[in-house]
Amino acid sequence: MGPLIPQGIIDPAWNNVFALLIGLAFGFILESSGFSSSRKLAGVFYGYDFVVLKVFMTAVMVCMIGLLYFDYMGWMKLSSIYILPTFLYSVIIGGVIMGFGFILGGYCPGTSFCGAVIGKIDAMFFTVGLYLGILFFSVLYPVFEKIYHAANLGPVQVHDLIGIPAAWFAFAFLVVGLIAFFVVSKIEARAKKIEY
Amino acid sequence: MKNTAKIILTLLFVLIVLVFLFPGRDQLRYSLSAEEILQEIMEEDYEISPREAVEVVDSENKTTVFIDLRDPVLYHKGHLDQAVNIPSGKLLDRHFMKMLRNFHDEGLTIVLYGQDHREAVGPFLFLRQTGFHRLKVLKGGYDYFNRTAASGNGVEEFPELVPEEPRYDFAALIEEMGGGPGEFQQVVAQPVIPVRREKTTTIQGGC
Amino acid sequence: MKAPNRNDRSTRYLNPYLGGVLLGLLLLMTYFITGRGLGASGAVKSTVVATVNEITPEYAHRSNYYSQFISDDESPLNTWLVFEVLGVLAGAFLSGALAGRLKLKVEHSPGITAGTRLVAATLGGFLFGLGSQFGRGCTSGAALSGSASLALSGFLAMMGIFGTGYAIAWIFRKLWV
Amino acid sequence: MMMKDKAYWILTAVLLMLGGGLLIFSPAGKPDEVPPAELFRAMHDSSRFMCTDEVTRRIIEEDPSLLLIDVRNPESYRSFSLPGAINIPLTDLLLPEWGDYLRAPGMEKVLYSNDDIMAGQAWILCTRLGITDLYIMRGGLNLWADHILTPEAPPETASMELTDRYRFRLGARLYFTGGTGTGVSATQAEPIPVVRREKKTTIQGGC
Repeated sequence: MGPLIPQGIIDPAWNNVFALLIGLAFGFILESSGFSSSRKLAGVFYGYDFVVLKVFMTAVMVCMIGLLYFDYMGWMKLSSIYILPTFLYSVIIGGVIMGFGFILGGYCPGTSFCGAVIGKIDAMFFTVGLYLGILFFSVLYPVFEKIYHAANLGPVQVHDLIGIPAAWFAFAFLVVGLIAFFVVSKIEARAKKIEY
Repeated sequence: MKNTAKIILTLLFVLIVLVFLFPGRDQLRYSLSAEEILQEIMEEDYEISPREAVEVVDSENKTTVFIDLRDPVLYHKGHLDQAVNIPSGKLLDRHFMKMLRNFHDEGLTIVLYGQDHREAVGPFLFLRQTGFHRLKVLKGGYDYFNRTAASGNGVEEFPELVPEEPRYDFAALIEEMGGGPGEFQQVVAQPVIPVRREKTTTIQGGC
Repeated sequence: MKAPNRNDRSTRYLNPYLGGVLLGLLLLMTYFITGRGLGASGAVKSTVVATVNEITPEYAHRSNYYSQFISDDESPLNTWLVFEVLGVLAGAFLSGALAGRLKLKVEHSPGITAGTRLVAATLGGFLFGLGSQFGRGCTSGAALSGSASLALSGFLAMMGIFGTGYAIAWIFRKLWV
Repeated sequence: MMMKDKAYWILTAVLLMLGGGLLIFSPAGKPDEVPPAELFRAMHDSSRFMCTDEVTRRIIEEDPSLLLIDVRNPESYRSFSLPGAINIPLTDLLLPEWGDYLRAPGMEKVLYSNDDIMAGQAWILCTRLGITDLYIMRGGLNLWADHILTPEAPPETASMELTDRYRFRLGARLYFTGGTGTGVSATQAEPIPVVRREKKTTIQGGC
């Protein structure tokens, strides 16, 4: 039956209304989890605050399991949702550049909006940088075009690639994630307390 | 805040437990992939002919159990010796399933039959896919068996009862009636190279 | 939760696991309603496209890149993600206001000046913007939504971002600790 | 401190339980497969059959939403098949290149063979793989030839329904044989009453 809007169960005219509402909840959750503070975010790389890892991984696990249950119950087939296509080189390059951006800037786009709106000036600068970065990419697009489209694997999913059922993968992911939480909490407890 | 967290997580937990308990989905699972089962029905001999069935019924050592998939009324009118009646619609009923499992675990070969061959096709494929591997079908069903058994040792064959045998030479029949075989424009289907369908174009990219 | 000052509401945050569960459920709901995940950088992209289209329409129509996102009857800003980000701004403001975190400031480690922090933030934003275009999504669009939908690219993006982050964290430690 | 972090332990318990549930529930097969219990229900639903008259009517009307699929071997297909049918031999059924035919949206796919055994097998495999709008031509080509090529005249006292059906079949035979059929006098060969919509139900009732 789902997803509701593409299947025409909800009129597409509601699309933007839902966008607004979902965004509202998204922003609220991010901000109240502490994602509006770059020092809190960067803590994940220096061992003093793993909130990013915890929130992020928990969200991935919950949603992944939810999607698999939806699929199992037949409410929404996994094949009916948008699966980000994999362009191998492009995504790896992008990931590495974003890693640099994260360490330098201390934000990612979504969190920088949260920071900017509650008055973090560094987050506002980050957003400006974001704009410039995308502008840079778009102007130089002819140069990047080739690599951007190289090694297209299509909308491939991990379990297809490894060849195990999605549920097993999800379960393994779950176990690894939960163990990671335990470990990082230990590290966190031992790390030097940083005031911010 | 911490209390709220606890309360919400607990509620979630309860909800999940409830979801967990209620659907009550059965434990049935496919033990063979569709490709495997197809390969099997194409290559392996899973049918036993009425002649063989007669021999099996007459033989002493019991390694085979016949399952009559027909309606109990028909079953009582006549069935193979020692056949067990499990109407095909009730195959999934717990006690029938258990009975079949027991037969299977005892090492018996299960032979399914219906009135005609068709009635056993679905149950056969279904059981075969869900874990029964010593499973056969009585070719042509009860009708074919009955006719063969009644004919004793005669050499009579009943082509109209053999499944999937064409009863007509269709082309010849058409021709005889005035239409040439050329009338039939056959579309030779070109296997299309599967285009990986762009997953619903209306849903556009994330970021 | 380690609030340095128990009376200061502004550093009290949601339990990270609760936040994660809520975020996961929100993402699931987003998938269920719209068929795709959350995002953020796409909205900035739309803004870029809109401004370029405003300033030099011919260039925008000629460019392979911009022309993908321009249609004649609609503003490039009329996309799902732009509305979503407007929601994000409102939601974050609401949360910040409720927790008393609305305050204009430059957050930086005591080891660096505010100026350094702002330069680093801009540079970081620039790189993130560039990277998000290569990765076809940012942390929320590619890594979060992608991983949750089991997309290979999601996991690659996640590993790329965090892997690189850890690999170079030591070099840039002055910025943070 | 960690031990006291209740939220973590609750989360762990809930997620592991949910994840474990997935492991139990999820079939070994591919995610798009229809679960066994649903397949069982579907294969006892008689709406999976389409009767020969209905198929014939739609061939004559050149219904664009009808896709006939002959699952017999290529030789049989070449010698005779229904007009417009494509040939997907049962052996090749699951090859990916046929996916686009079997999953063609908005098309009603009708499988047939000489009987309905092979078509029935194909139907079960396809249904398991989540293919919908799929039918079996009841009785296969044998029954089709019985009904359409050699229709049996109803007795004088037969109801209107039967007479109408007989006339339809005679008309259809004319369509397929394309000429002066044997034993059909010109007066008997009425114009094909296919366009009359209300007939549809009565014809369906006959199979």
